[in-house]
Amino acid sequence: MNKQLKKRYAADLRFRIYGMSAVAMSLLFLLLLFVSIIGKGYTAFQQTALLLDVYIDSETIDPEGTRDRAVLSSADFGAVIKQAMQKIFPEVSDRRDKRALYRLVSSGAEFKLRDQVLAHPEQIGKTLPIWVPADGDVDMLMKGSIARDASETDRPLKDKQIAWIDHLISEGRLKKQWNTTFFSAGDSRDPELAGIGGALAGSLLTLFVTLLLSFPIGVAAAVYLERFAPRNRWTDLIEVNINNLAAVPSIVFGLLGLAVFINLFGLPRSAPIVGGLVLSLMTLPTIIIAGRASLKSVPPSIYEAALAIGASQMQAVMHHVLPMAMPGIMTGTIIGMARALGETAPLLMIGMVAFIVDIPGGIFDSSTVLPVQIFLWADSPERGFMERTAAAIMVLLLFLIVMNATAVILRKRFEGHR
Amino acid sequence: MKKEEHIMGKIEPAIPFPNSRFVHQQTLKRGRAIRSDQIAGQEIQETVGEIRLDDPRLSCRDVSVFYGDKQALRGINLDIGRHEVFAMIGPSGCGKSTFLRCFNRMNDTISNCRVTGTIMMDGRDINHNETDPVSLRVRVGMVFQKPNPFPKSIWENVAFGPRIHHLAKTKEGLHEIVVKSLQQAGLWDEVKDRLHQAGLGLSGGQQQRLCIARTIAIHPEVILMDEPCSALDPIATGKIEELINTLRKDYTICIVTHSMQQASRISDRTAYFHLGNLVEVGETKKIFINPLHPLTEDYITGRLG
Amino acid sequence: MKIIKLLVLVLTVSSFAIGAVPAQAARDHISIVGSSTVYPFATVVVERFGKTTSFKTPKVESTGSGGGFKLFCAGVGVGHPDITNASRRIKKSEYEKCQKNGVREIVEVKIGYDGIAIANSKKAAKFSLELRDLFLALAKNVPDPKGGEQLIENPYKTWKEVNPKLPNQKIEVLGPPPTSGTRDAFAELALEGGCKTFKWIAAMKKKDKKAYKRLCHTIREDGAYIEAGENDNLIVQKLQANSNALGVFGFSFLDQNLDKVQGSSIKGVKPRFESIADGSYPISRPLYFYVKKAHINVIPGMKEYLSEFTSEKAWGDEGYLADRGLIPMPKMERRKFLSDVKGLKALKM
Amino acid sequence: MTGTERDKLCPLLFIMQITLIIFSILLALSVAAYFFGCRRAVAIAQGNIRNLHSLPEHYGFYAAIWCGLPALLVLGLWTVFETPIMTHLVVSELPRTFQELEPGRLNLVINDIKNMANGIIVSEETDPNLLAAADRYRSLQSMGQAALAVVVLTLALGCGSVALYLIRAKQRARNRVETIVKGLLFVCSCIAILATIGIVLSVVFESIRFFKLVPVSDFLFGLKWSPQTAIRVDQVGGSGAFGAVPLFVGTLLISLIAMVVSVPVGLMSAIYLSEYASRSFRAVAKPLLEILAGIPTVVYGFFAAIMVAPFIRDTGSRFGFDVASESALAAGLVMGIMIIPFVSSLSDDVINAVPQSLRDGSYALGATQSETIQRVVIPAALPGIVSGILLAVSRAVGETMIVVMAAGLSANLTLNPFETVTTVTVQIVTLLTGDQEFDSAKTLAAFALGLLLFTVTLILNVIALYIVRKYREEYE
Repeated sequence: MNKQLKKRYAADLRFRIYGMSAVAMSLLFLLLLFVSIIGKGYTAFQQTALLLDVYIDSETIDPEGTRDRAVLSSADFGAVIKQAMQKIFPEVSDRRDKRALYRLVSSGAEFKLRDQVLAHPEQIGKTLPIWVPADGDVDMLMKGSIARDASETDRPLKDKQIAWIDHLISEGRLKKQWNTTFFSAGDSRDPELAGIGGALAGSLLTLFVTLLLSFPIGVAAAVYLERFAPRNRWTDLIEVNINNLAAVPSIVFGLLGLAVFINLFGLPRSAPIVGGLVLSLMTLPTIIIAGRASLKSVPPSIYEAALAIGASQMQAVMHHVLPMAMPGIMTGTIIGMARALGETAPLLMIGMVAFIVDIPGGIFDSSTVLPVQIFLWADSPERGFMERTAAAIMVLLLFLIVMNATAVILRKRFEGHR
Repeated sequence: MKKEEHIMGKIEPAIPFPNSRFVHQQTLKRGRAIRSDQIAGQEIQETVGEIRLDDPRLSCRDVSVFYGDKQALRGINLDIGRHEVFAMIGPSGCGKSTFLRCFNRMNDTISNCRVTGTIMMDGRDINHNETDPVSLRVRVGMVFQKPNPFPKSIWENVAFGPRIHHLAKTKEGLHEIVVKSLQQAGLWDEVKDRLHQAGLGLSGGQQQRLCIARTIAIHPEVILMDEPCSALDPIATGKIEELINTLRKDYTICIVTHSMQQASRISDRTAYFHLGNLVEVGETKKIFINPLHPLTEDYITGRLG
Repeated sequence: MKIIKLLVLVLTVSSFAIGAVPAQAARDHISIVGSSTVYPFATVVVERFGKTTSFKTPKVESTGSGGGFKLFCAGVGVGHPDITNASRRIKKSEYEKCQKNGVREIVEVKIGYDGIAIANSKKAAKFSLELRDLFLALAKNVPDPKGGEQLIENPYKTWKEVNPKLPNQKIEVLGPPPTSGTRDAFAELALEGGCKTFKWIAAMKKKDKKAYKRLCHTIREDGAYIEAGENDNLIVQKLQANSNALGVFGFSFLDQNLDKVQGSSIKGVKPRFESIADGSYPISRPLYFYVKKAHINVIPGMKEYLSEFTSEKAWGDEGYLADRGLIPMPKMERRKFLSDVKGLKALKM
Repeated sequence: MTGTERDKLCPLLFIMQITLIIFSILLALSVAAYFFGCRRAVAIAQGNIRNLHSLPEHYGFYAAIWCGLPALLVLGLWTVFETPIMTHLVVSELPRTFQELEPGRLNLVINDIKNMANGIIVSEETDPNLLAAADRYRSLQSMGQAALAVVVLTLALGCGSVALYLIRAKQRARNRVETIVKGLLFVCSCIAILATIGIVLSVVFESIRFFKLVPVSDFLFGLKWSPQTAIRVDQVGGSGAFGAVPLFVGTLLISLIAMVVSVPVGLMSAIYLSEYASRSFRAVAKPLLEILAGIPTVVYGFFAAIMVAPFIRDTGSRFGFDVASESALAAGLVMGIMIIPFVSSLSDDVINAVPQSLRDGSYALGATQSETIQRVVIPAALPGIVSGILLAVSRAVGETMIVVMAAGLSANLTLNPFETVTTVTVQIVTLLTGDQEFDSAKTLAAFALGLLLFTVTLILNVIALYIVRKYREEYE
């Protein structure tokens, strides 16, 4: 008997260990995911900048001295930058070498200089020390993503270029800075100029449309179904529909968006309005289901008490039941919004995968969203995009965690009140 | 999340009861295991009636139960004899169910519940850390207020206990136990044709008898019944009472009941609990005809409760 | 008071919403579709164009040359793209389709050359291929290896079976799908080139051109040739992970990823900037884009975009496109296309 | 932007603002109607609200609705039909040469006119006709706006004052307001049905067109998937085989791997968290697990493609397996991780729903905790768990981004997890993002696949919901 009992207890312990290791495993996966993404992405928050003493030659950029903005904005600032580079390395004379040298500066440098000059035209004719972005490969070398000891053919930077970089470092002209471009700029073909600003704006516009549509409609539908709907076939149909809609694969919603909103209604491709419409249809079931659960959990006594003092059904619901259910509904809405924020697949269907540089200003402008930008960058070959992808993921996750944490806190407080 | 507290309860084989050793030693140190009159500074009435028995099956000394900071039972002393039907009565919340659950350590499953004092079964402390709750529960079975058959077939319900305790070597042996238990529980004739149908398909009374059959299938020595008839109609109640009558020759039965009539019909001895105190114990007839304590009298005559 | 607050909220929210709606949906930016090979060049120009002018930055979708022409030729109007990039010249059938749909005047702009590289992971052995090897390894039907003039379904499983000089390695080639111009050019230059080396097949060309084309251009479908999507970047990444596979993609992608993959030499010529520019590398093709003339004065910025693309600082010998791996045309050719663009000379076929 | 350009832009901004102003005035009028309604109701009641049928605020709402709703309707209709009407008017005044243009060209001309009206002059030499048209367009627009303002505001004022005037003490204002609100609520709840209808219609029509080109039987039972019909006449494409079986098998293989990972881990996690873990551990671990569910699938895709797939490949080759770089294993594994919280939270719910009395009954029979869980709790919760798993399967089948990024495109008919397979969702994405035209079998196939996907997940959901409902009935 005793032996048997021991065996049973051993089995009990084993089972418990299985459970524990299952939880541990899930948490380990989570940790692994976070560690690997943060490990890959944290470097993107810094960016290598190059200090150039630029002589803003009025001969080159404004030969007629008109100081006209139109002339200035189309002037060849690239040449000015090249002159500045040449000044640091006067010994480089071969054409090929020169090109290799100029490659160390990002193509964005001339635009930065241009903007600076446009803002302060009085600087023309002076020498201006200015930090410009270095090329993506230089950035990668500075961050150690390009191995110096690899053979010359195996790395994008040649030995000569590395020697120049070392010279620049020794002069204190190369330095890693906080990467503001990453947050402010739109997409770019150059990793050092690419940012998530455009995608972020696109995401916010899309979410705005989603929220504007799905929250009021979702709450109204939940209230109707939970409190006013007669028990009949039509109501049953609506209920079954909502439950099914909640589990329909997101990509099918994308097909809906393509066929209905773009081809039938003629809304523009790649626009946040279409994305928002599609996502709000996706979020609606979540909000309705959460809303109904939350309305159901309001004690019936409150509703009855309101009716008993002469309130109409509508008044009882609107004045007493709905306010009490609001935290629960908000929780559901936030979770739905978080899902919408992370959604990619349906947006691929409606043309939100395109190269879009401008930051969208309205819901009809072409734009991408954060997850789609991640998808696009994940497929880009330049090494700089790898870390930027991971960094964009970090930003996205930060948003999601904040949203989910808000939902959890709201739920906790809600539960605490009852 | 009130359920959580139940689930969260642990059976810890290594340290079956964290407080029991401490309490045990304390009781020993004090040298008298019979009664402490003052616990937590509250005035305690003395229990009226005959507490002690010769050769008791269960013997409780100074048993107190706490739920968190709340004390549910205050220093109960009581003996329960062999082959007797022992009834516990009292108003709601007086602690009788809690007391009952002490005998098979079901209180272990409630996380903030704490039991002090000693309960000896056949001379061994059931709260001692060498006593294993699992093997204790084999000896002390329990039937609950609401019938709770498992969502399995009738046969599986009865076979559950014998199977986990390896009481039968073969399937035939197991079947024999099932049949015998069902017969003993007086259910056999009603269910013999549908042994493999769901236990939940039976009527309430049948379900409760199924639970009793399930309990006696593992041959306990004591059966605890926690208001077994409260969810049943009078006919089903009558059947259960009949069953208790036939079981008394093999088992010690402790029954908690709200019905004084039931207690008077089936029990040998009765205990009256009031607000966590054991007020009076005695032979059932005596208690019901001639209660000694005024509280008992009030309750029995219906002035209280 | 609650109601007032609510109304104020509704008011602000809806005014925000309405404010974001333009009064009418006129298109004010250029829409570009087309080849994934030209995509990296077009996006660079687009980005520059957006930064240096006051026009909105054009939108570029990478759809493959074939898909691009299909969208482009669907009609004129703001709903259709203005420009399509192509990694091959427009075909007669496509041109006719354009005509039929009212896209009558098309301006053809050749922007430079691109080699088609056949590359594999640096970790693997370097390949040195003949066009015939490529044909035998990748065509759907090949001449019977036992000799004779009949065709059989491609029996080759390893490169060694194709040519004893090649490594004993499973034939596994990642390449673009049929909508892509890279695939078209690859079939035309590499497979047909190899195909022609069989004299009797070359003779077939005169007799039955259709059968000849079907034979020489059809790629096997038994899993040896894996369609890896339109995205050439993806192929590079996949090659890096799978050292057994070869990949077919534009030279610019090879150029960008020399640390990861190596190009196989074809007919003994390595895929290099110089060898493609001088024409000694056999599989190289011109890149184009096509412009709808009808859109030029309608969609803002079209002319400026064209002049940006055709400026020396973009497509010149030292232009920024060359930095990205585009092989510039000779100066004379550039001048010719520049004048075509200036005069908006419509294509005639 | 030069000064003149800005001046030209002004009308546009002005027009936008007008709509906004009208809207704001409308709202303000409604608010005013509300207050007047309240006040008038109180006045009619001579200060004693008890004389009224409804509360004063109901009369207020009633007036506000009458004031706002019809006018809003007109405003809405106008915004929808404004552009087509304006365009038609402008076009009808254009010279004949323009009107005779084919639709596409005309469309371009209109775009030009609109751009000009917006102040964007594209060509150097503009057709005076077009300039005139642009002016006309602009003037029409401002006229339209002015007319709109007058109509809308008159309507609002008129309806509002009539409603106010008609306020009577015995008027059943509350009932009317509530009927309208209830109607609105009902309309909102029907949107779910509209969405479903939209989905079905949007895939069914295209699928029917597809099945005209490719027989249903070929699609459902064909063993070869190679959707490369030539997109031009003279292009030599592949054979264009549309047998979806390899896709089903690939989808099932990946889903199976995902379930093999997620069901045991998710279920055991749920059991541990609900039966064993302490309250504080549960409070920490559960939200952490839910984070796994909240991570966007594109992130999992990145994780799978960049980290897991190479890792599996390297490990495989170390043990002498030939693992494809896009093995089904990598995608399935990561998908499994994604689904863990899904399984665990659904199981957690059903395990918690098992009545405590069953556990007590089992403990009272001397069962250990694991025996109680394995033999009583899990069997009792099984229907719920099964339906949860079904929902998880439907999720795995419909999951897109992970497979798009980590699984391959080659439709191999294989059950070997180390090989590359492709799934239904991957094909939908590749078919539709490559070439967006709407008539080739290739793009239509995507819709047929979408229909299939919708049907399969629908069936899974219906079964799951049915099981849940039956199971609930059993306990209630």
